[in-house]
Amino acid sequence: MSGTESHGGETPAQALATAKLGIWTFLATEVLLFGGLFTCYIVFRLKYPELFYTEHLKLNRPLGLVNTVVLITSSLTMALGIAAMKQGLRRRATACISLTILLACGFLGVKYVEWSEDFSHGLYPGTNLFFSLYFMMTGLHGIHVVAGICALCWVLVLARRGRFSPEYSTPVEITGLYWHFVDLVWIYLFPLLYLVG
Amino acid sequence: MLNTSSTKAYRTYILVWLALLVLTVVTWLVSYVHLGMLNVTVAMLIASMKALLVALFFMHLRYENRLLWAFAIIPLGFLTLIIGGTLADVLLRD
Amino acid sequence: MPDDIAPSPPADRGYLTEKGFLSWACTLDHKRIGLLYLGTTLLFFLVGGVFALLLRMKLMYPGEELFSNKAYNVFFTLHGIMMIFLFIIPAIPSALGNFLIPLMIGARDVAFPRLNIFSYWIFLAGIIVILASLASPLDTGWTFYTPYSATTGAAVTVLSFGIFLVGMSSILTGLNFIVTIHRLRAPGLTWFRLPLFIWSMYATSIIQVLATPVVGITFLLLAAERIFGVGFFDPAKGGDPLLFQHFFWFYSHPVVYVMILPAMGIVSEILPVFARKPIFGYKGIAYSSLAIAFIGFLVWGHHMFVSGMSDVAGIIFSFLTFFVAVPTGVKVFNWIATLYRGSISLDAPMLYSLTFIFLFIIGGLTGPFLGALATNVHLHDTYFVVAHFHYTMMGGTVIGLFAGLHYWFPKMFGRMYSERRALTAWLLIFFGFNITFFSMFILGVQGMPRRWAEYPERFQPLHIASTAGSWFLALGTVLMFWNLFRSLFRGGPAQPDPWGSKTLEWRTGSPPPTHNFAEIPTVTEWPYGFGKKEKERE
Amino acid sequence: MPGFAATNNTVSGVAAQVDGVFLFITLVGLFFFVLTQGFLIYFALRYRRKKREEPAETPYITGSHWLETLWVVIPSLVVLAIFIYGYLVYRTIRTPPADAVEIQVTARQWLYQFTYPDGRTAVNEVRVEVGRPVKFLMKSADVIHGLYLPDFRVKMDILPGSYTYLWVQPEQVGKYEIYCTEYCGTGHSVMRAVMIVMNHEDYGRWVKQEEKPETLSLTKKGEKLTENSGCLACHSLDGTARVGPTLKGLFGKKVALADGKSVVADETYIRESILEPNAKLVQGFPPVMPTFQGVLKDEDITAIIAYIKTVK
Ligand code: HEA
Ligand code: HEA
Ligand code: HEC
Ligand code: CUA
Ligand SMILES: [Cu+2]
Repeated sequence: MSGTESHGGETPAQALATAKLGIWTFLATEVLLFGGLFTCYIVFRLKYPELFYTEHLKLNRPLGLVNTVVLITSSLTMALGIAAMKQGLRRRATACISLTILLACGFLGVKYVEWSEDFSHGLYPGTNLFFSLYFMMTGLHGIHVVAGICALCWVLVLARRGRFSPEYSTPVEITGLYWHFVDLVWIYLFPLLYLVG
Repeated sequence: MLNTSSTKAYRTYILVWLALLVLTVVTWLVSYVHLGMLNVTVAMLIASMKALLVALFFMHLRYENRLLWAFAIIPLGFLTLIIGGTLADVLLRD
Repeated sequence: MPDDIAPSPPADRGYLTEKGFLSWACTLDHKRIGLLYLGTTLLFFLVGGVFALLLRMKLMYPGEELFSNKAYNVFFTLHGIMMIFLFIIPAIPSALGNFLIPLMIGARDVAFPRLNIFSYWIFLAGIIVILASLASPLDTGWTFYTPYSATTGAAVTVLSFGIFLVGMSSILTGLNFIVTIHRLRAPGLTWFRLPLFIWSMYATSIIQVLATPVVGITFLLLAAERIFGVGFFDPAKGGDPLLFQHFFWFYSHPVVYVMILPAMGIVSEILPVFARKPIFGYKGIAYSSLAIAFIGFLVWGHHMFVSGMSDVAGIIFSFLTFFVAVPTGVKVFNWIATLYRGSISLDAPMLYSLTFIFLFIIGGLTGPFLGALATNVHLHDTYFVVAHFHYTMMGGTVIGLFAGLHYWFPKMFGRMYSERRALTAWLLIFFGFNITFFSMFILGVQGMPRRWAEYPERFQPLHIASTAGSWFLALGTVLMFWNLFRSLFRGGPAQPDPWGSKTLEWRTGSPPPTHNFAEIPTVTEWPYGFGKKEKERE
Repeated sequence: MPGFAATNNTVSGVAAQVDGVFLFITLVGLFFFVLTQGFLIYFALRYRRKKREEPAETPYITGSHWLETLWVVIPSLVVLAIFIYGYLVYRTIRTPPADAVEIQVTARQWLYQFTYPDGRTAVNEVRVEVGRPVKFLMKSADVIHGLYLPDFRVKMDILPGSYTYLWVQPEQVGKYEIYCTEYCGTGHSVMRAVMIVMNHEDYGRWVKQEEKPETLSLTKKGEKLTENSGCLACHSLDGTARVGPTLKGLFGKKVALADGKSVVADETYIRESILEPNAKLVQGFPPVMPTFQGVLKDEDITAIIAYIKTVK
């Protein structure tokens, strides 16, 4: 994640390629980290289809939808931010990144509402396998969102200090790739948990 | 990589975003139609289309070299390995 | 002592010049980070070794002598955890890998130096958390099978977070190496001019990056099981205890190749140098590393043949298991062919390398006994397995590590060690090792189960033999470390290239300067160009 | 096992077959062992150079395609053969004959309870008839255990929540050990049982005797039950503390409990200790004793108590 330091007398373009290789390798590890949970999901869903069906109806679908839209939009603002940074439009870029952070916080806010609702209905991790999976999956994803927010804030600070230019915006791009990945995971979690159970 | 004609880049991003929104709504609507096992298939197909859009455009995979493609695809292969191996046991246990 | 060389320190201390705590704790220099890992992991080898000696002491008696069964269970758990997670997984990759990869590929450092020291800190943090779990000692075995690990009173939850951290460190190190090898090779250093150690480290890193996250999530789920009762592994809640085993072995089988591949890399470096011959079948050895890494991902179920897994899965896993033997065989045969018509000097690094091949073949050839379904049913969870994995891990990896330590010691510290003492230590280790662990094969075939604190009296004679062997082994190990340790301060100066090697790390000072090379070398040929072509010889 | 084992393989057909596979792999292994180690040691000595001697001139050999192909192809075929042989025997191991007697096994920390088809139960001891195939249908009441019959070369894990099975067809009268081979906690290594293989007449006599009311004296019966129910895995009769406190001199003694109180060990207390072990915990011992509710009948416990009274 923070592997943005490069060296060895490379050109900025080479350094960017190195950093990109680093982040994609990191994302590969993330795929397998979530992979464990997806495997659990598939195993138990095949074993207990009815349980998954009845339990998934207890989730708040509209909020899930809202959150999906929020996260997709944050991916858009991130992509726009990077494009702006590459053009040297610093104001626009920082605005986009701030917006991304805002949307990410919004996502967490909605999650907070959802989880409190679940708790108040007596639904906890451990209530049954579906809800265990639900909490573990959204929880792990949530941790990634928090990590993403931290990385974005760091990038924002650097951007404000004028550290980036059209030639050098490696940290922004790296954080962007991570952020899109977080979005990608949600793209699967949303239908799996909310829609088809 | 994205070059100087970046108004075009902005346009691409926004189009992708719109497509993602549309797909989200579609998958949402389809989930109310009862198709049995097909529901999962459709939902996963749509999710994978969305994922592809994000990876190709937002994550620039479209503009990257073969090495990066390999780095993106190989982990998915290993993901199928762990799922497949586990299912070979779980589904066939007597 | 005639062998002792007068204590005259090397003139140029290279990267070791700077002194002080911070110059180590916050260093970005891959060589220093490598040494930090080396010190830490060797410490845990010794601590784990002391636990091993305690295990062996207790096993001299069939009853509940010396200490309680509960204590025995704690000791073998700690022995396993320390040896696996704190010693052998990080030992060669993180320690020697860090030190050598940039030097061998002609780079000034790894791709992400900050990430590198950061992953060492995470490793330390993980160690501290793991040690904290000793407050309520673990008695689960290093495999942590549920439901026992989910219900025991020991501090499994704390430990889970510790393992998670150690795993993260391993992931980040692997990531760093992959990117380094892809991006920072010196000009002219094409893939097929790479030293074979680099190939093996590349394959190792792939495993670390793709398998370790799974053990991360497994231990998180185990912790969640204990904290929230999520029930994935708990049959009372509809979960499946075998799911834990699948996840655990999806990591822990490939990880045995994280242990052995780097050791194989070391041996592939040493053999040509000391036989003065080009390595035989370079491409075969290079590709077989990748093949082992890949096939290694397909066979995890061979640890679960009698676990209640489906028969079909058992058959598939057994079938695939055998095909690891093929690329491994390619390596073994190629090494032996390298010796043919060589001019072999049996210095310590070479002696340990040959010992590696000797012992690893025994360990490896006992793999098919375990991989074949019928015999596995009999041998599973007996001392046959214990013997198998000590032959591969201690006889293989650790001996390979010793070979590497003797080979690169002059490069690391700019000093030589006493050759004579190294050979005495080798003698003790070799015989001690075989007495200790060969007895275990026989015990296993006779049905002695592992993880048993007490046992039927008929097994006692072989256990006594094994225990006696372990003392020679310990003596040899201590002597070997003592030899290297005292040479840190009293060894004579080493030349930049004392063995006449051709890889890039020998083309700079011993010890190397902070940025490795005064000028980045340009590579024009592979590093194993020993010997003369037929037509040149005329 | 071939050569150096303390056990023989005529106890069952499966054991002989497993040993066949073992022998086959041993021969293959030995071949490759001698081949590789032989060349390794031969080359190392033959081409050795003396210390500090200048290296002799060596040929520049970098590989040989046909040799390398050879040692890819031959091992591949060999391992395929090992796999197939191992698989064929495994199929026998996993396929119980249809007429096998089904004996239920419940494993718990740290004992096995066997239930015969007619409902009789026994702890840590199972009796079978020679020549009759037996299928153990196993489940665990707590963590994972194993059931291993080394003489018969078979083992299987015992899982909580689902059944696993194992079958044997003993061909020789005798006493055979059963070991727990999946680590299950403190008492793992004392979790052992015996399988007693009897000939037809003895078996019939034993079944009859079990059905008839006990002719032994109460304390004798108690002694037998204490031995057979697994008590001695955790309790000694000679005063040493093992997993649990000793039974020597227990009766009438004042026992210090974990909650600071104390109690006199009378009939009520001992009965309670057996049926609800965690109701009153003895100081200094972990709460690991399993309940014998449903395992031991009321009169069994009476007999055990009578026996404990005599252990002084
Ligand atoms: C460095 C570590 C290491 C290595 C390299 C290996 C290598 C192999 N291992 Fe081992 N293994 C362990 C460490 C290792 N193992 C550990 C730690 C455990 C126990 C874990 C626990 O339960 O605590 C274990 C357990 C284990 C089991 C499970 C046993 C059980 O619990 O029931 C099995 C079963 O298949 C197995 C098989 C193999 C095989 C087939 C290989 C192969 O890779 C070996 C290949 C090598 C050769 C075969 C020799 C050289 C080849 C030739 C000379 C060519 C000719 C050969 C033939 C034609 C056969 N191992
Ligand atoms: C890298 C891995 C590794 C290594 C090197 C070793 C090394 C040794 N191991 Fe172990 N072992 C395991 C990994 C390893 N082990 C694992 C994973 C298990 C399974 C655990 C489980 O079941 O969960 C196991 C289990 C295991 C058992 C089985 C326990 C059981 O099932 O009941 C035994 C029994 O003899 C044993 C013995 C030994 C011995 C004698 C050594 C010797 O080779 C050790 C040699 C080293 C020394 C003797 C150190 C010398 C140091 C000193 C004497 C101190 C000096 C001190 C200072 C200078 C400060 N090990
Ligand atoms: C798994 C081990 C285990 C087994 C098997 C076991 N016990 Fe115990 N037992 C214990 C432990 C530990 C204690 C002490 C803690 C407690 O009171 O529960 C104990 C306590 C007792 C006590 C109270 C002793 C005292 O000093 O006050 C009696 C009586 C007893 N057991 C009888 C039996 C009998 C009879 C059997 C067999 C039918 C048996 N136990 C089997 C572990 C075991
Ligand atoms: Cu029961 Cu081990
Ligand atoms: Cu394995």
